[in-house]
Amino acid sequence: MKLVIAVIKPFKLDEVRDALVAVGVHGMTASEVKGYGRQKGHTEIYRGAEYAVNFLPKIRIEVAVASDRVDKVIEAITTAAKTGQIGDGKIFVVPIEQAVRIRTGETDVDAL
Amino acid sequence: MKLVIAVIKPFKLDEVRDALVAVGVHGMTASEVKGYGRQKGHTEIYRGAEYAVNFLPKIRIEVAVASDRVDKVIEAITTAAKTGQIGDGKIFVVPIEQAVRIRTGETDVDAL
Amino acid sequence: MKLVIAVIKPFKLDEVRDALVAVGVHGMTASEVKGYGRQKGHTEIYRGAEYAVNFLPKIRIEVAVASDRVDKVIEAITTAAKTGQIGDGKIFVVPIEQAVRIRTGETDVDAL
Amino acid sequence: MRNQLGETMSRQSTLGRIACAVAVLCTPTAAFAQASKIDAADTAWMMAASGLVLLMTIPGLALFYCGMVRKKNVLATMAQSVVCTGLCSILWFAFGYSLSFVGDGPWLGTFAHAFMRGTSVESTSAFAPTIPEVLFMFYQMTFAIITVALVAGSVADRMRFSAFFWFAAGWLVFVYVPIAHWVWGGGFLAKAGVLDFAGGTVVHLNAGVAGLVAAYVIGKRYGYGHENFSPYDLSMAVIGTGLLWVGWFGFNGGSALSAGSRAAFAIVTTHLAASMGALTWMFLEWWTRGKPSVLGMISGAVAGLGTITPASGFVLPWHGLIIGLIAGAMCFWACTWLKLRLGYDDSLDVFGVHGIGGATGTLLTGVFAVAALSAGPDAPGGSPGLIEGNARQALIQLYGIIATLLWSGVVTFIWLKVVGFLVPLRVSQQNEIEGLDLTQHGEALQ
Amino acid sequence: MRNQLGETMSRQSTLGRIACAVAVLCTPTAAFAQASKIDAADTAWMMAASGLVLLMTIPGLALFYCGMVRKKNVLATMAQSVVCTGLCSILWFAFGYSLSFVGDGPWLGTFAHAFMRGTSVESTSAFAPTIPEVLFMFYQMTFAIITVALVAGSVADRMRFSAFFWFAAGWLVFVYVPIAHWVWGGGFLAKAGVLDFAGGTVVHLNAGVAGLVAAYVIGKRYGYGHENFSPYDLSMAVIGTGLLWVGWFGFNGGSALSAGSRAAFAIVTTHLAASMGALTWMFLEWWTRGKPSVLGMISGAVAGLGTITPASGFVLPWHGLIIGLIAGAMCFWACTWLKLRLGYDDSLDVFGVHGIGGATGTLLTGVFAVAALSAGPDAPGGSPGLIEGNARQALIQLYGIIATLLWSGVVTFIWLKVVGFLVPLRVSQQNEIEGLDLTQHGEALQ
Amino acid sequence: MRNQLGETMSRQSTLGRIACAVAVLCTPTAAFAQASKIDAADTAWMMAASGLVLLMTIPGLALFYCGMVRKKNVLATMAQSVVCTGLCSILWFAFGYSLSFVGDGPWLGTFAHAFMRGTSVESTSAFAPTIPEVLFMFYQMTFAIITVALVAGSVADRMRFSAFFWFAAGWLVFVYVPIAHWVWGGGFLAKAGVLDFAGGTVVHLNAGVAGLVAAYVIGKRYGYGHENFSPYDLSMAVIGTGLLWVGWFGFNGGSALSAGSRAAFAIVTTHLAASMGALTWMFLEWWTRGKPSVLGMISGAVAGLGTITPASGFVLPWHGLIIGLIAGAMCFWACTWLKLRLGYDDSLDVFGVHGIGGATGTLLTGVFAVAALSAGPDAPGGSPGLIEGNARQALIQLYGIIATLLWSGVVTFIWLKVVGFLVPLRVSQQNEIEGLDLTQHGEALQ
Ligand SMILES: Nc1ncnc2c1ncn2[C@@H]1O[C@H](COP(=O)(O)OP(=O)(O)O)[C@@H](O)[C@H]1O
Ligand SMILES: Nc1ncnc2c1ncn2[C@@H]1O[C@H](COP(=O)(O)OP(=O)(O)O)[C@@H](O)[C@H]1O
Ligand SMILES: Nc1ncnc2c1ncn2[C@@H]1O[C@H](COP(=O)(O)OP(=O)(O)O)[C@@H](O)[C@H]1O
Repeated sequence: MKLVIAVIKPFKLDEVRDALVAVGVHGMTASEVKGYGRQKGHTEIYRGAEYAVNFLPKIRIEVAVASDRVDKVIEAITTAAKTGQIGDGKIFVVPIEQAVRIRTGETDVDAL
Repeated sequence: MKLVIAVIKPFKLDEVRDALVAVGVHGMTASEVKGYGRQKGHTEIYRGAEYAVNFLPKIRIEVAVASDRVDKVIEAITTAAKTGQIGDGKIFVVPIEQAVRIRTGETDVDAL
Repeated sequence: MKLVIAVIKPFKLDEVRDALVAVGVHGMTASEVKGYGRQKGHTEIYRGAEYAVNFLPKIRIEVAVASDRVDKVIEAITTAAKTGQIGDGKIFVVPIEQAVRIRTGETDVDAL
Repeated sequence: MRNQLGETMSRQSTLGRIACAVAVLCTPTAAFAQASKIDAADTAWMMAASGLVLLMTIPGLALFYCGMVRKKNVLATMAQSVVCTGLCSILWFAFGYSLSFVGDGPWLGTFAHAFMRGTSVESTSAFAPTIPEVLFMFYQMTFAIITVALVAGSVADRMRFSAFFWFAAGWLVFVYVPIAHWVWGGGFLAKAGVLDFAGGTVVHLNAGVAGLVAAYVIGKRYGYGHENFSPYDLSMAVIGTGLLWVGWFGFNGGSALSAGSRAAFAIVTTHLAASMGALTWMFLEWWTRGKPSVLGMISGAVAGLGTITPASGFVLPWHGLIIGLIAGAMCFWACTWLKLRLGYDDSLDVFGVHGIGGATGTLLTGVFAVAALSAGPDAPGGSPGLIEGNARQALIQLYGIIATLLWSGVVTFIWLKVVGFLVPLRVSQQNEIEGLDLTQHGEALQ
Repeated sequence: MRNQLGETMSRQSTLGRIACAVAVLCTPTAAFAQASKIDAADTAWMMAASGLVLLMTIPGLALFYCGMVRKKNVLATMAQSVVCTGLCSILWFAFGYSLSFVGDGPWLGTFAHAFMRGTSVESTSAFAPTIPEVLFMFYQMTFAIITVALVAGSVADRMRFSAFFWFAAGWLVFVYVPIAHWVWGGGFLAKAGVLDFAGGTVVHLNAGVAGLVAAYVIGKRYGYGHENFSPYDLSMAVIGTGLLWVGWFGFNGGSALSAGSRAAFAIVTTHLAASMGALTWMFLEWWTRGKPSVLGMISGAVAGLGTITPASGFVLPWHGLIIGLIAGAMCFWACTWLKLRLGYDDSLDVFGVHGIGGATGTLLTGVFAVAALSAGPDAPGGSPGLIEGNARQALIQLYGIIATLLWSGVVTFIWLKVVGFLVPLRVSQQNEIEGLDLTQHGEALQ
Repeated sequence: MRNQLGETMSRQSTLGRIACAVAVLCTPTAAFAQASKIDAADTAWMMAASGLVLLMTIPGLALFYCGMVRKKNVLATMAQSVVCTGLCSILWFAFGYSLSFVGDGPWLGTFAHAFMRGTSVESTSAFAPTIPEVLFMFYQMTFAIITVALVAGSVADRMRFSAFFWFAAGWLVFVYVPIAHWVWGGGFLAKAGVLDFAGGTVVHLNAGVAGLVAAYVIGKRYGYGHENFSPYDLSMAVIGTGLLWVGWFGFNGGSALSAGSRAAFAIVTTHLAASMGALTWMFLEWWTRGKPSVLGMISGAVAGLGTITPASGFVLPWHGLIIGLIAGAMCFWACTWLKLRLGYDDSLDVFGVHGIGGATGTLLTGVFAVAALSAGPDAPGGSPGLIEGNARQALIQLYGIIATLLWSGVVTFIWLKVVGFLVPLRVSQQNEIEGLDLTQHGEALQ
């Protein structure tokens, strides 16, 4: 099993979720994060003070999937989250050694 | 060492923490996340508009533990976080290759 | 490639970012988390009720880097985030098997 | 002529009666042309005062309360204040006012002015001879609204909205209206000489006792005692306090029902009590808990405001300082010690602040009352208190407190049982955990 | 003497004219010493009322509106109310007031009192003979401000700030000013006998229609229909509603322009309509959607307030209940059914609440008007409505509605096109996604 | 008789004295029965005005300020406004009022009316002959409160609460009270002819200078200059501005101390200055920074309000536009350029907005003053300004500015040193990083 971690633009969340559901992934965990990268931020001005904001709002999605479905998932996310502009985000794949569904105690792929 | 990632129902956080402390885990990192899965969400109505909300509030806990204590930790979390109803959440275990305590520079298990 | 996960004190974020940029890391993802550990929390009093708050605000940083640069990155974070007081935080290193830049589809190190 | 009308109408439907209101109202064709004993200055002040008192409930109390609950219940808490405003206004206009302030039976008034029938643009009430009766009715309406809204604080976080709706309607009619008549409408407590300038018994003690009973009947919140219930956003509570504080000038100052020295004195006395209450609570907390909290300061201010209410028009400004001091101490003790001992879960301390404060203030009115302030053409002697040698007044006040306490406690209990029989008073534990905003109203703060 | 002045000045620059204002003002050296027909009580009430109406816009409407948008647009929404206040105040003082209320041409007033020139501390307006004219000008100013600010709600979340600025300026001058003159300034609708006590046509219908047109011209928000647009923080909308509600007492009660029974009646009637509107919307939503939302309650309250506005000084308190009921039902229907059918994206339902409410209320004024309330020395007969047998009044009201609807609709459309020609009305899609706070104002909520 | 009393009491304890207040108060048994020169309309207006001014501090200023700090300091910032209200009210009632407004020494008043002793329900002050003296005392109290609360803005985010408490108490007594007496209480500046209608010197310049000194003494916030200090929630600051704006009508309009044309003129002039100030700052920011921020608009509005304050009752409405323009420009320059040059860290720009604004306005009062507005039975000539040919007035104003600046600056500095000797003025760096809410008050926003 793998944990697919994707950082995307916030307004793309719904599309990505739909894309994942479309490829048979029925669970995911999302969180609001701030991203720093090539995409340049903006400056905010408050009276005399100017602040450069380089951390931009992003959404981080975590999806646990069976190893053989990783590519399908990556592709789904990529197509759904892509705008072609800087800041679209990244996908990282990390190995999962164990998975458990708390409610039933089921493990591994059954847990998803 | 392993990183145990658990997604649980928000109101279970305190119980889970106590359970972890009980099995000798004295550190953890928690964050507010939104979860999508079998558990069905709700609809919110604002005048003419109805929105189906499928991402439900969850808490994500990260616990780094020595490999040999993973099972104890998983069990502790499972028992504490379980309500038996859909949406109790998941536990994923990911390998940690290195760990460092910033304050002291201690590494690996000593860092926890 | 590795995913370096660091939990630091919130007011250290800017310094850590600068340190990372200094060692040539040009991207990272940060999120607000609550940390439980040795660092003791505080009590809040609301009329008759007293609540002990043990989860303290921290910032969690995720940095994906090429394997050979992990040590440089760890060192950069450690020096920047260190105050010497309890609660400075931790660094965990997790393996990344795949990385993709959504915008271009570039993979692995090119994706960073 | 009003009597005639009464007879001719007794055989008609309510709507018919309403129609008559028009009739009556129209008889003086060019109403505004006629000379009128209505005073423009008093009317100007009472319109402003009425606005101020409504401001106390929406948004004042709504903010004060919702700032102290958890995020998931913020909107539901506000909903209680909003629905009280809508519901109580209609019931008060329909018959609440008439039953409270029209007719001088010892227990209850009459339906004579239901829907303001039988009144014209010229009409005034004997209780406020220099302003239009409709304005007096409205001013009193704002008191009825906030009293019911106050009670809501004790059952916040767990009461079912539908149950609260029914509770509010009946409580206004069966608890508030009678007590308002007893004390202010010429009922037996008024005749007994109970002094309550702006609502120590009718409003605060009444709401506090009802809150206590409701807290017991509905039970503790899930997780009470071990879970962390810290307020979502106290800054809202502070804003609410500011609006309550300023609004209270309309509440106590307006109770003079005219724009003169007595209103001014009441406002100043009220303000000083609030100030002293805030500092007292702050210092007590600082001293006993090590830190002066903002919640403590505003709780003390509200304690001072509630406590001075019955006294505001009978005592001198500097008495406000003393009463504010006592208020801060008593309510601090009630919320931080008594509450824990008795072990009830009055979510927002309606009893600890308003119940204790209302009773204390009503009693102290009998102690500090200065005859000169209440002296007037119709009562040349005025109402002296214990310090001026009239010990009896203190006992009379006690009498008023006990009567209010009993009626409010017993009838609130009965009515809650009745409502609970029709619809569960409390939401399911599942819903309580999810939060009332989502489960009761289908909306939430983002 | 004012005429003389008029002549002597006609050949001078505006600034010169302003200077003259001083001259005129100074002629009576010891102004305040002289006897004056200005009534202190009426002045006291109208100053308070003016404050209350401004409170409706800042912070009332700013809160009501910003509580319903998404987090990224909260400040931008508030900015619209703030800039309207600054901008419209200056334009109104400069010439808006004079064009609306000075000179009795059928279509428009004159520049006679531009910058209040030709007025002294003694001056009063024929429309408000017992208060200083400058105060009447100011009171009317607060109406102009809120009307323009109301329109902003329909284009929230997407209109470019610079475009809104120009839109607001022109809309005030070309749409609001003429209609205000027609209905209140002695224009053709006034002469035709249209009854509009506090702004059913001038304020609410006018803003509602303009909002509808603007929504069509500017188009739907990006993501409308499929994306989740849930409000960021409805508690702000509730606070705003409380301030609007109380402020409305100044809006409708102040429209009596004096501190007497009529003001008091207007306030009570207004309050009852709001209460009934809130409960009506709440029950309809409860019944049709299963849950009574707080947003529903406050929407109903505002619907009731907007709808009773034109009637408040002409009908009886209990009529307020009926009108509030109709208001709640009509606006609920407009916002939850009509809107979806017509498929326009009026972000904050300016049309559904104020447009529909204003029209409904204006019509009902012609139905329920009670002559006795409007009877006075100068109009002994008063203004009866359909129920009192004067069916014609209903038609006259309809006439007023149609005239307002046409002018507001057409001129708003034209002016939007003109502005759109100078600067894009809408922000780029990129900016719309990022949010207006950051892209238009360079700041954001943390 | 008051003198007699004075003598007989000079040998008694304060409490004894207080007791006497009652005595004195009670002599006229049926107080309200007697004829009184107190005017109901003026009283109605001044009660409303007092409420409006208190509303400016709680919640107005509390919101305006807390909306500009970081999340961790929101409650602590509000706490400063709340504690100022409680503390200053008591001190003002105890002796502050008497020292400021009773007795006409050049430097300070007397203790004659400490705790309002020696006054009755009939009493009026020579400064406000048509309202109860207790109301005049209260109205002035609300000015004292907000002035002290204003100063807090400059040391927000770092001053220790206990230190602030002591600072506030002493500052009120040693700085505010004397200056209030000099300018308003018949002191040497009043005798010199300084014109300050509602507080250009006493309130704004005074608070601004004290804020500047405090900012220097306490030092910059940790991280100032490189860390991101963006405001947590500017929407709160906008709400606060709305309440300040409306409340200012009570502040400036109420300073006429009666309900007539002068109050109305002051309100309109004030409103126009605020409007123009808001637009001016907005355009300057738009032009120099590329975006018009909401913070800029509200800063400009407050700048306009503070600057017009001393002039509001002496100049014409259209002067308000000019003064508002100058105010917006001056304060924008002070906050965005001067501040950076001088390099002090005045957290919320108390000096940049109120200090600069107060001085500018006081000076401009001497320029634009129109004699006709201040002319009255006792001063038939009125007070002309430079434009009306009285250049001397401008110099007198300058004199008032310098006197205020010196006393406020020097005494504030000394008093801060004294307080700093008793308790550290500043929290530990550790606590500053954690936030004042938690470390000073033991509570926090969730
Ligand atoms: N090395 C990295 N480690 C972790 N997250 C990263 C890294 N680089 C970029 N990110 C995340 O991806 C987001 C987008 O990256 P950015 O360089 O701005 O644009 P792009 O994805 O087009 O290359 C960033 O905001 C950040 O959240
Ligand atoms: N494949 C997945 N990857 C990551 N997180 C998941 C996955 N499936 C479920 N989750 C998380 O677990 C939570 C609970 O899952 P759900 O299917 O709703 O109930 P249950 O845990 O009883 O199966 C979800 O809200 C989501 O946060
Ligand atoms: N075992 C762990 N797993 C995950 N996170 C941890 C663990 N232990 C500590 N942390 C994180 O590190 C933070 C600092 O740890 P703490 O023990 O308080 O101080 P120190 O870092 O000096 O040892 C904690 O607040 C928590 O967020």
